[in-house]
Parts: sequence; C-alpha cells; structure tokens
Amino acid sequence: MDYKIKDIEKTFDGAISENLGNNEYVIKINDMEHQIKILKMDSRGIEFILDQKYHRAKYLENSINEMNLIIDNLPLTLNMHTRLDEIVFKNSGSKGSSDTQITLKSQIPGKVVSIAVQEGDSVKQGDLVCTLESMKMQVAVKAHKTGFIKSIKIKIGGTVAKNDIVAEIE
Amino acid sequence: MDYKIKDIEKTFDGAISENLGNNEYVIKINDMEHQIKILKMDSRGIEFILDQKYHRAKYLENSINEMNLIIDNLPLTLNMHTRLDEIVFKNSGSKGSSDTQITLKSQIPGKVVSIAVQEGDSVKQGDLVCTLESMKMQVAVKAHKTGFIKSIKIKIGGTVAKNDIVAEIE
Amino acid sequence: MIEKVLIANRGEIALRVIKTCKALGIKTVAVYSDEDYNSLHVKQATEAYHIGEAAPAKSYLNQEKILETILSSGADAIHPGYGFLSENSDFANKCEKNKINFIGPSSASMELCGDKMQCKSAMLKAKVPTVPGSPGLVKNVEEALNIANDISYPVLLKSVFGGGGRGIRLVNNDKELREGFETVTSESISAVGKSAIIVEKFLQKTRHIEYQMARDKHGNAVHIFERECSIQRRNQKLIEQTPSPIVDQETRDRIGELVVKASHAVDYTNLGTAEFLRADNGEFYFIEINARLQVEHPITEFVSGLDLVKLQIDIANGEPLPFKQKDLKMNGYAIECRINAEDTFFDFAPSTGPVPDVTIPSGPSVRCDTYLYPGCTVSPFYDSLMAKLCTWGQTFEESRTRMLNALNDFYIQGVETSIPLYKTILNTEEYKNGQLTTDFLNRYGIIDRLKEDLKKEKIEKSETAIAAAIIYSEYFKSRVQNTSDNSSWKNKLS
Amino acid sequence: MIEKVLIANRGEIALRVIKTCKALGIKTVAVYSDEDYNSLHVKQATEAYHIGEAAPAKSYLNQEKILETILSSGADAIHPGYGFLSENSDFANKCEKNKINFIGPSSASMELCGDKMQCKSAMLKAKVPTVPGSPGLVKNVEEALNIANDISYPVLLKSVFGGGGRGIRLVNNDKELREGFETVTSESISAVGKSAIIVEKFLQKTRHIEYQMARDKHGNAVHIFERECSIQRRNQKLIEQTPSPIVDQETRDRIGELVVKASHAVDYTNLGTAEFLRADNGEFYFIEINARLQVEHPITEFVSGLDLVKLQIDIANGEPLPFKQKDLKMNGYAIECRINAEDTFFDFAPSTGPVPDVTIPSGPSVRCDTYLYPGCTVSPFYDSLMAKLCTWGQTFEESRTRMLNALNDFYIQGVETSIPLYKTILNTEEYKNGQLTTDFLNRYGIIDRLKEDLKKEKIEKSETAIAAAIIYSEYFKSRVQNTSDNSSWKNKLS
Repeated sequence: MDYKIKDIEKTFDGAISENLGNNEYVIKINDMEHQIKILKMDSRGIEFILDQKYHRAKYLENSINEMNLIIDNLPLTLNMHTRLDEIVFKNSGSKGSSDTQITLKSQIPGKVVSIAVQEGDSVKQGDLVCTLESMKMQVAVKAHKTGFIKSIKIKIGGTVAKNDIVAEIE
Repeated sequence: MDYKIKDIEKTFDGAISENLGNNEYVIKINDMEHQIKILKMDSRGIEFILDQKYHRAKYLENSINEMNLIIDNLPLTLNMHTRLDEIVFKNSGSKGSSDTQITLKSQIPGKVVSIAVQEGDSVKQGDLVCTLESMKMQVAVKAHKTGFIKSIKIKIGGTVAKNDIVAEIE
Repeated sequence: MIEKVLIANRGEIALRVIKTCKALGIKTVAVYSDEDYNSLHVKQATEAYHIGEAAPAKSYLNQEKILETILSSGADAIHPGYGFLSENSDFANKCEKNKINFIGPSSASMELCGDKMQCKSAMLKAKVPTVPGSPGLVKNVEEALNIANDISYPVLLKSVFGGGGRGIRLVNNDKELREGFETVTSESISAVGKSAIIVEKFLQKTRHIEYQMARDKHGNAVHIFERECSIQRRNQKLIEQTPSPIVDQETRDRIGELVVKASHAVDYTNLGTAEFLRADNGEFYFIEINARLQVEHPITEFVSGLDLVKLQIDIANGEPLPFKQKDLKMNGYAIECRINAEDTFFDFAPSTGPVPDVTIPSGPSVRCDTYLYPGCTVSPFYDSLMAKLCTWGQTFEESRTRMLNALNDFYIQGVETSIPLYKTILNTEEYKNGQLTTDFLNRYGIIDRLKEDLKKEKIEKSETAIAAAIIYSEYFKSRVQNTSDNSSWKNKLS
Repeated sequence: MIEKVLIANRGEIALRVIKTCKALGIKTVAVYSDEDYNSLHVKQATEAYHIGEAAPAKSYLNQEKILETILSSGADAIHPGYGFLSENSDFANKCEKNKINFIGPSSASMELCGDKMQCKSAMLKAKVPTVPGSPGLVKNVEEALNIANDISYPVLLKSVFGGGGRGIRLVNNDKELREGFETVTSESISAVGKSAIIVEKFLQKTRHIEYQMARDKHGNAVHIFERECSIQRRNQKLIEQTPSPIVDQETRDRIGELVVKASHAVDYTNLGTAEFLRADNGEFYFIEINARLQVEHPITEFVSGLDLVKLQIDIANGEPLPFKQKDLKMNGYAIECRINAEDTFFDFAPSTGPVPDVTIPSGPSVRCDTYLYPGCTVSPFYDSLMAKLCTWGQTFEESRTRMLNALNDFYIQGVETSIPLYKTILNTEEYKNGQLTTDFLNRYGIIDRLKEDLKKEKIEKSETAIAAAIIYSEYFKSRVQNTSDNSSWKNKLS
C-alpha cells in the first residue's frame, strides 16, 4: 500500500511481509525490513516495539484514504490507498449473491454517518448508498446491483450490526 | 434502609428524602438531613458533593447485603438490608402473571454466577433458581410459582438480557 | 490567625493555594461556575460553593456573590489568586469593610499601584527611575517637542486612554511628532471621546526583568531576586527564568534596593512584583507594580526555597518577615514555560475543548502546576493557561535540559498547545546564550524555525507512522472481511 | 565518554536512570523480562531488549544474556541500579574484561566491601570504629568469653554463615554465652554444614545513620551528608530523612571525615554509602558499605542540589569531582517514604496484582519516583517497592506536612500499601520529636496506633459512605425495576 505523510514530500510503500508469531511481524517499508512487536492494540490505538524502540500511536478520526494519528506525542496525517472500500464492497452482497437478491447488507458494524440515496432512486451497481463509521474509519456501502431503492432500513446517526440490512434494491 | 460499617459499632439508617432536581437530593442519615449533588455516576462509581464537600466513591465487588466501597482513598465494607432481592423477585413474574405462566424471566441483565436447580427438580414459589451478577451486585432469581423445573435456559458464565427466559416451571 | 480561606479563583492557581493551605492545616473554600463542576479545585478544597454562570462577570467577578459566600462559609480570609478580582481595589476595600482578611496589599496601596500616572510620580519622588518622558500629561504639541528633544528620539506618543496598540505612535523626529500628535489625539477622541497624551522614550532591544518583592505590615521589606520574562507574544509572557542571564550580583543588589524603595513608596504590603524594562545600555526603568502573586512565582520558590503562598498568609496574619535581605541566598537556576491552549500558527488563537488524555511530566526538580486531568475540558470562558511547567537545575544548562525533557514528556490530547514552540525556543543558540529581548520571537524568526522543527520531527517519525498505519489497516481489514474469505491478511494478522 | 548506557534493572530505578541520561543526551538501553513487556522503563528507554523469563535468575540476574545485550546493542556502559547485579563483583569483573564501563566501584573494591570480615579489618586499620567485638572468628568458647568480658555484656554471637535471624543469639552473661555458643554452632552446622562464630557488642536503642560518599578515579573523596534511616521493619528501611535530627554540624563533619577515610581504605570509586549504627551514648560504629546507588538517594539530591546519577556517570567517565567538601552545603530538610505493596497487618506480606487506578502525588517540593501507572501490575516476581515518595522543606516541619499531604493524595487501587502506616508514623509525637530508633515500630506500638487511626478515619467517612451507598442502591434499583412499576424511587432518582 502507498502512504504519504502530510507536509513531507516522500512517499512510502509498506506492507507486512512476515508473521513471526507471538504478535511479532516483519514489515517492509520502502524495501527496508523492520521488526515490529505489538504490545497492545484496539480500535483507538496501538502500542508496539519497532526495531527495539517502544512507540504508541493513537488513531483519531479516519476516513478510507486519510488517517489521523498521534505517534508518540506528535500528530500526523497520512494519505493512503487502502482499497478498503473495495473490500467492503466485495463483501456487501455483490459477491456470491444472485442478481435476484434484493437485500444490501452491511459487512461491518458501525454508525450511519450519511445516506446517499432516497427511496425510489435508481442506482447502478457500485453506487454509494451510505457511509458508515466503524473503528474511526469511514467506509462506503455501495449498491450490490443495479436497480432502484425499494426501501432504506437505516437512519443517520443510527447503528447497524454486521449483516444488518441497509437497503433493499430491486 | 439500615447500614453497618465493618469495624465500627454504630449503625446507620439512611434514605433519600427529597429530589431537588438538577441531580440534587436531600438524604437523611440517622435523622440528620444532608444535601447531595451528583456530579458523575455509573455502575463503577460516583462523584458527588455532600454538604459542600466533594467526594468520590468506587464500587468494588458487591453482593446484595455487602458493599465494598472506596470512599475518597479509604476502602470500607458496608453491610445493609436492601431488600433488593425482594424487588427482583416481585418483578420476576410472580406478580401479575397467572399461575399458568410457565416462563421465569430475568428482570435484570447480568451474568449467571450460579444455578441452584436442575431440570426435573421440584421448586416452591420463592425458591432460589439462580444468581445473576449485574453492576457488581449479586442478585437472586427466585421461582415465581411452585412446580417442577421443566427446562433451564441459561448456563453458568453466560449472560442474560432483561426479560430473557431463565427457566420454565410447570 | 487565618483558619479558613476562600479562594476566589479557579484553575491551577486555585490548586496552588489549596496545596499550601492543606500543608498549613488551613481550611479552604473553593468557588465554581457552571463551567467548573468537574474542576480539580472543586474536588480538592475542604468545601466548594457554586457561584454562578460560566461567564466570569456572572461568577468569578461577581463581587457580591463572592462576599456572600465568604460570609456564609465562615471563611476569615480571601486569596484572590491572579487575574479576576486580584487587583480590584474596590473589592479589596469591601473585604476590609467586612473585616475579611484580604491576602494582598491594602485597597489604598492597590489603587495607587493601579493608577500608572500616580504610581510613576510616587516612584520619581522615591528616586526609582522610570522610563524617561513627560512627568505627566503634555498640554500641547510644543511641550511634547521639548520633552522629545530632551530625552532624544525615538519616542512614543501614548494616549492614556488607549491600549492594545491603539492610541500609540512611534516617532523619530520633530516632523513625525507633529503629525503623530494629531493622529493620536483624533484616534483617542474618536474611540473614547477624550484625549490625554504622554511622551515616553522608545526603548529598543529591551528585556523585561521583574523583581519579587515582599513587605510586611510593620514596614519590613525585601526583594526575592529577579525574574527575566522577556520571551513574550503580544506583550504576554511565555517563558520566564531566574536568575536573569544579564543580572550579576552587583546589579541584583543595586536594583533590589530600588525595589525595596518602590515598595515603601506605595506603602505596599504582602507579595508583589516590581516590573522593569532593561534597555540595551544596561539601564533599568521601573514600569509598574503587579499587586498580587504572579503566575511565574514558582521559579522564585525554586531558587529561594520559600513557599510564597505561605509567606503571603504569614504577612496577612500580621507576622513580621521571618528573614532579612542578607538571609536570602539564590540557589541554582529555574525556568518556567506557560503551557497555553493556543494555536501558534494561527496568531496564538485560543484552542479549547475536551482533553481526553494527558500525561503530566514529573521527575527530579520538575514541577508542574496544572488543572489538567484525563477527561477534563479546556473552557473557552477563561484564560488559556493550562499548566505552568517549571524546572530547576544546579546550572542553567541543567534546568534547560530538564525542561526540554519535561516538554517532550508532556502530552495533551485534544487542544493545540505552545509546547512545540517552547521546544524550538529552548533549542536555539540565542536562548542558550541568554540573548533575550521582548521581541525574541520576531527578531529570531522563531515561528519559521518551529515549522522546520516540526517538519524534521515528522520525517523522523515517518517510518514509525507508516508501521502504525500498516498494522491498523490490517487490523481493520481483518474486522471487515468475511470470516469465510481466505485472504492473505489472515495469515499475517490473527 | 559514555554515550549509550544499558540499565540492567527495572521499576522505578530504571526510570530514574533514564531520566538523567535523557537530560544528558545519553542513549539508554532497557532490558525486560516476560513480566515487564508493559513496564514504563521499556517505554521510556531509547531501545528495549527482551532478556528472558519473569524469574530474576532467568532475566535480570542472567549475566550472560545481559552482557550479550550490552554488546549487541552497542552500549558502552552499564548502570546496575540497586539490587540484582549491582553488588555482584563477578559481574563487575566481567564488564571490566569486556571493556564495558561499569557505573560503580571496581570489581576489586566491590569484592572487598562485600566481604564483611575483610571490610571490617580494613576499617580497623584505617581507624574507622566498627561495632566492638572479636577482630575475626573466635576459635573457641574461652576466647568468646574473654572478648565478651572485655567489651561487656550484652553481646551477640553470630555465625558468619547465618542470616535472617538464624545463627545469631543475644547473651547477657557468661552462662548464657556458654549455652549460646553451642546452640549457634549446632544451628549453623545443621544449616550449612560448618560454623564460624564472631562476637559483637549488642547495641540498644540504636539509630541507623548512613553517609552518602563519592570518590573519583583520581582518589578525591567527599561525603554528601548523612541520612537517618532508623524507621525499619524486618531490618528493611521504610522512612529515611536528612539531616538526621541528632546530627549537628560538628558531628556531621567528624563522622564525614571518617567516611572519607573509609572510602580510601577500600579504594572505592563512584557513589556508595557508608552505614553506621549510632548507639544511644552518641557513638557511631561503621557496619558496612553499600557499593551502589541507594534507594534513598533522592533525599540527598534534595538537600545537596546534586543529580547523583549524573555524578555517577561523570565519575565513571574519569572526571574529577567537580567540587570540594567545603563547597557542599546542606539546604533544607527532606524525607522519603518507601511505598511498598505489602499488608502491614499481615506481617508486611507482599500484596501483588493489577493496579487499575493510581493517583500520583505532586506539588511544590514533592518528588515521586515510581513505575506505577493506571492499568499496570505489581508483579510477585520482584521487590515490593512501588514508589519512592520524597518531599523537601525549608524546615523539618514543612517537609513533614508536605509528606502527609502527598501521602493523603497518593491513591493506589488493587494492592495493599504502606501508605496508611506512614501517615500514622508521621503524626506521632515521637517522630515529630526525632526520637528515632531501629525498633521504632515495636517500641511505640505503631501497629496498634495505626489500627486506631484507621478506625477513626472510617468513623469520619461513615456518613459519606452511607450517602454513596444510598445513591448506589437507588441507582441499582432503578435499573432492576420494571419501567411500568411506579415505585417511589423513580421520583427520587431519575
């Protein structure tokens, strides 16, 4: 995945390259290998030892392509291409479901941040239906097929569980 | 309600005597009135101003008749007669339900600490069926009628929601 | 003897006063506004009384309500802290009338100190040098010209009704003075309907140096050394230190004697501060007396070993000063950084809101006076000072490096702070060499250097940030993906 | 010059060393066991290396692993802290062989200090008084009788292989000595297969007074005043203070000179402590040298203004002491309370487990060195010292009241602590008057007084507790009741 840090020019390419077990991983950043040990992790932050040095990161409000972090005590903004929305899309009913399935389900639990359609609207497969916030990430839920919105089962500010029906598309 | 503090002789009688609104109450302890303002409260503790003096209390593990508190920085154990189990019992189906109702429901959400009966056991109204832990309090769930245990719907360590069926008594 | 003190303040200074009172066995009464229910001063005082709405005028400045609370709580004394009612001579007078021991100077002395013109003439009488200029208001432009030529250009023309940069003009010669006189007059008239102008020598490359003074009710006075407070923004102090890098023992004693004279000249009692401008030629000019405990008193406590709040209470109790000037010895070096909730890059605009997480620095010879705790809120209703971070060292370098460490350890989530600015300042050669002036920030282009430093820090942390982002993305994906999906991330992070 | 230090320790002392290194720009290498992944010393060091399992023998005492880590991390020096390997002369020797700068005395000097018999004879040679008794092992009961009569009864018979109260006997006359000699011999033989007995004068009502000493690699030595550490339990210090209430300047200088002699006698380098027993008649007897930084060093830092860890590093770098004896001036009064995780009422048994919440005291002249943070764990694998709480004051009374306040503010949830005990001790007249002895706790019935104090505190807090319980019960009931049920509580609490 590609990363860019706001205010500095360089871009970074990074990924996990090996799982050593016991919460230890090898990650590769711009072809350099680093060892990382995760001490503690949840959706709000992470504590880890990177190449023998302890760090903590807090995750603030993030969207799919922008991440706001506090690294140790320093706030940073990262831009990245995660393709997370594609993964969500792929899992939202577009895959494995026949074209006759009308329910669009949420693949993540989250809070409804915005709804992009109204009942009666016609949508194409891949169109944005709503945006959910989960673990401080904003994630788009996209139409799993082309049709029109028969009903919307969510409201702004409400929460949805995994597999809850977001809308019906006919 | 009567209270006794471990290691000191005196007993105390205390109750709320007036709600002044805005999170302020008048409480009576041994016939003396005190004004209390609640600043913050949840199941783990409370912060309040009592007669113009700030205090915080933490609630540790409690049972119906024993409460372990940390008042400011001082740990204390209180014994009391809360009759909480009676309230729970009254609300567990014994009241307003016809004798033909077989389901015994939980009136509180909680974790199942122990189960006192087995399927097939005969029970009298008021017999202990199981003990739940909720908000650090242990609460007895008692048979709402006399009969035999047709089925038990809970298991030790599991959680029950309010109105979940605990057992069926026929 | 004072037994119960009402503290008519909030924030860190209320906590500071509570701390000493507790150690002395004196009961404390806190007051609080709607905004401060969950503030630490409410929690730590012996008693706490609600006094009104968030706006200071409706609570911390509400004289009647505060007097009423003193009487109903049974407090026998009041500590005003700084700001709010601390230099309000009307309020001090009301306390006197109600036989409440006001921990500070008498209302008469406070009034005299508050009137800059009267105070200046009292100083001139006592032979304490003030900034050269007209002894009082100038009647006309001719008088202004005479004085300007006497004290030599550049000079400032100031309307006594001005303030905040308005009704003030820098002039370099007779021609500019004639023009400026008219402008200042008309600006002042258009703003407040009247004009009254004074002429003052314009001092360049000045330092702000002040002296802690203490005078008891029996007329004994001492100074407790100087503090250099030259590093400022918009005439507000940011970093203070003691000793000043340019004050040697001879100067300390010489100006200190003037300070004692100044305290006599206004019949000052209790603790106060005499402020001076020090010109580049080494001359000291008295500017004003702050008739209260100063924000920056902890650095004086560090080098004197004194508890200045205790000293205030002792003096208020009528006790004589427990030491003479010669007993006071300066020990080591201390620095204070005022940790403000403000955005350095947005003209120091206040930054307020909830503070979900805080780490307060500590360690040998580190002191942090603060109202912050995890979960607290920085209110927009009150001033932006969140914490006073002070360090001491046997040498200046020791206090400086301790301060840098403490600044690095200080973490305040949720609001912008002046911490990064101070790290940049403390690392400059100019600061290390003691080249301090009141225009330090502009003179040395500090804001630009701060930007560079922050960029450098981001570059240093970039790999760590990328690592954290990678782990987060994988973790997030692992939550989003179907459990039936056998993607590669699963083998990586599970 | 030392540029990177591995700290072969954990807990508060590792943090203490990191703090100074950071200020000096020296990189730090932390080591940690399985038990310490989430410890603060791991988080604050420049680098951190895992060295093994929780048991000290498998990690912090694992010499090979630590040496390996020094070499692989590129550290050029090691700071041993206290405990663990700090007084292990074999390990110090290995460091020397590997050209690693061991921040402490040479292995040879450490070995000499560690051998009590050899150390004692070195002191006798240097005319430093030791506890009267046999100059070495006694050959038989007759020699013991002669010595006992020389130094006069009561005396102690001690097996040099004993320890922890075993192989030691107090005897009051010839008859008891004859009996005791046999018992100690047989106890020792049954325990370790051999016996070697010394005779020592038994001192009553003794105080434990120690001196901080510093000696550089060029043979310059000073003492940095005394610390009185008489308040102990099971021969372990609980509360320390400086100055000692019974040491005047003449005594300080006189014993201080002996300390300097003692440091020369064992060719000591770096910082160490010379421990003395002070008998009720005013005589001081050397007992041993602690060849390391002491737990209680912060109180010496408070009154001397020195950073003792910095001084250790400077000496290790071969620098000469930067001051002479006459330059050292004692300033004020300092107290340390060792905050242990232990149950006072259960024979001081360790109390371990998770600490969900902590409030660490702070304030003017309060210093708290601790590894605690909310969410940390007190491990059963290591010693019970959680924090060193120190206060300073211009007077003893000021340091004492500051300590009481700090103890009141200190909140540690989840484990039993020695905090209540210290509050009781600091409030006794005996402590206030400086009537300190090593048997202070028993002599003055402190545990019973503590029980009374706790009962009093419970009575004071009882109404508050009842109020909290009432609110909780109502809150709980409101959650349990059916929403349709219109009970009275609803109007009360909703």
